Amino acid sequence: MKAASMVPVFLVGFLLVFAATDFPEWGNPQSPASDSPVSSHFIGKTGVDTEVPNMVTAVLADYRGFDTMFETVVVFIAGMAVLAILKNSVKKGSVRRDHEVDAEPDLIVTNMVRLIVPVIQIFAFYVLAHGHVSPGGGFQGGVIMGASFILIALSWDLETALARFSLNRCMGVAAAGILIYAGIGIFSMFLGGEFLDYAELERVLPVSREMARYHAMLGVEIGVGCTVTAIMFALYANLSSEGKLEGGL
Amino acid sequence: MGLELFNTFILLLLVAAALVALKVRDLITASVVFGIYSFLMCLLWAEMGAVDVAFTEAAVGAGISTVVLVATVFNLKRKSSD
Amino acid sequence: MNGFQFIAASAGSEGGSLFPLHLFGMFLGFLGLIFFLGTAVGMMRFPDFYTRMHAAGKGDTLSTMLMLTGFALVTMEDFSLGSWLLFVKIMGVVLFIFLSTPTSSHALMRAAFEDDEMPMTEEDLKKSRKRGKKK
Amino acid sequence: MFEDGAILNELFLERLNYLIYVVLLLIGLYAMIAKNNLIKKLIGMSVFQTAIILFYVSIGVKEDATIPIYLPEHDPHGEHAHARGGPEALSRGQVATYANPLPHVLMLTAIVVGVATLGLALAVSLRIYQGYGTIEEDELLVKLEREDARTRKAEFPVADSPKVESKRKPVAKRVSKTGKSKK
Repeated sequence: MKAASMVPVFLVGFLLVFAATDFPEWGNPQSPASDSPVSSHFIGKTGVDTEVPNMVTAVLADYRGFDTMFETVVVFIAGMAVLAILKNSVKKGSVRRDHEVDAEPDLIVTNMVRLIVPVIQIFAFYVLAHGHVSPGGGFQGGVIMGASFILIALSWDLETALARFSLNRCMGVAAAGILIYAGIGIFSMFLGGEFLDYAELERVLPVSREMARYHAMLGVEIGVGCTVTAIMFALYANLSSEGKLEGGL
Repeated sequence: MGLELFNTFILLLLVAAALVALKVRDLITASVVFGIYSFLMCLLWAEMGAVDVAFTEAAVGAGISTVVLVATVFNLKRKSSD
Repeated sequence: MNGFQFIAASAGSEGGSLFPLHLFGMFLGFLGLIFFLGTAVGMMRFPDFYTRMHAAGKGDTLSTMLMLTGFALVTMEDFSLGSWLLFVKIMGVVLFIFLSTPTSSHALMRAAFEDDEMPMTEEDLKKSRKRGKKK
Repeated sequence: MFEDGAILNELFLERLNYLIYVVLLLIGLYAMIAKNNLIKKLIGMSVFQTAIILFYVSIGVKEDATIPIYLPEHDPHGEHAHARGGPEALSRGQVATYANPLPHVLMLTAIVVGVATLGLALAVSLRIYQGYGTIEEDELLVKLEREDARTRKAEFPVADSPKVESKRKPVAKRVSKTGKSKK
């Protein structure tokens, strides 16, 4: 098995190394990827079109908004599938772990978490809202927000975290995130534009066309953040307890 | 030379981390070494100028995926046969 | 730009009054590296889990804090609003590390204690030394 | 092309980064094919994935270019833009001073989707462990074959026609064979 697997590995390796001589040089500004009119347009016109200083956010949420919407849907479907696979797969109360430590939640750890979790959540909102002017955005902010709930589940136990953010609410928030994203797209369709054509939102927002795109991007990022937060926490909650939703790690 | 020394050093560390993550028998060790791999990758991307990607990798690859892997391995057998 | 060029450039920079600040920042970074070396040596040389964790927890916290503070001082180009903002942000990271790293090492220690990991006593050390001599 | 050693020079000096990406990718591919443990296979899958993402990000690098966030002089809301009366498009020379944002965007979503698929795969392997009590591939295959034989036995009981019995025999043989070959 191991010897036989070397054959495709070396075949693929030989082909890739053979192709590597045709790749552009490291950091060449004239390389096909960097010299293409598409990326030149993104770099040159983002400031004029959307007034967003961070080009990555602008391309992510506006120019390629359709793509990002369905990536979010993929994350949502993955969370749903994990739920469907692990729900009721084992009986509650049956423990089959190799080593189980029945310990009280530690005093120092829980107090420190009590101190740190609000800061982490505020930082998550900061990352989400400042995605326009600095690195960040919906995906990163959502992941940090989900990590704060995972931290609660790690330091107390899963019930404490689920009392704050139950699984039903989790899936509700995840679905609401996608609804926010698609809703902004459909709303701009009703206003006369195309799907996810944020510039049409100027008719309901008291700003210019460019600033309408700027603010619609924030709404879209909030939707992405909601979905990612909920799905990351649902993944952890289901995988750490085999779908039983009880007990610590 | 097309590539800077710093990048080459981190790339070699990456290869070492990937090999160690796949070589060790203890699956929790493998998960933690995979977290190290993700952090090295994040450092490399930050150095390349892809700050958004580096941020995402630091939050997702080194944070969530390590936690999820450890949480799963806790419910499985910890030892691996190879 | 490698380190020597960076030192030369910052030594020759126009803000002559800022040079001591840069130098102090680099000194702090260097001190942090020395503590990191101590951590690494301790991790390799100490005999049991608790002493190794002691070296790792203490050295890691102090050296990371020192290096970040040094970095904050080096990035103070002029005393404008932007550089003060950066300074405050890095100091926030230092505060976070000051709180979180000792907590995490405490949690590790406690987990080891509850898992009945025994600390190494003097007799164990003597035994291991004898074994080492026999070899 | 192959004679004068120029290709080796080019590969090992100018395109060393591509060579290392290929090595990382092959490590992941080998782990996915040859490793026995399902979690090891998944770690290999993630290594494979990150190698491809690394390749994508590195083709967006430009020499002497800054990160893809506008500098203060090009910032649409900065003082310079207000002085000019609004933001204006960058010239061709200015475009070359920013890294290419397109690969970053494509790969940013790929990372998040990657962790979602990793979680799904972990859930599937957890379910496999609940069902069969192992996540080693060879043991799993033996157990699967045994179960196959058992269901066939249940569907075609022994007291049936001799034709069915002859059909069942090679199955039993195969099971014992795989059991032996694994030892």
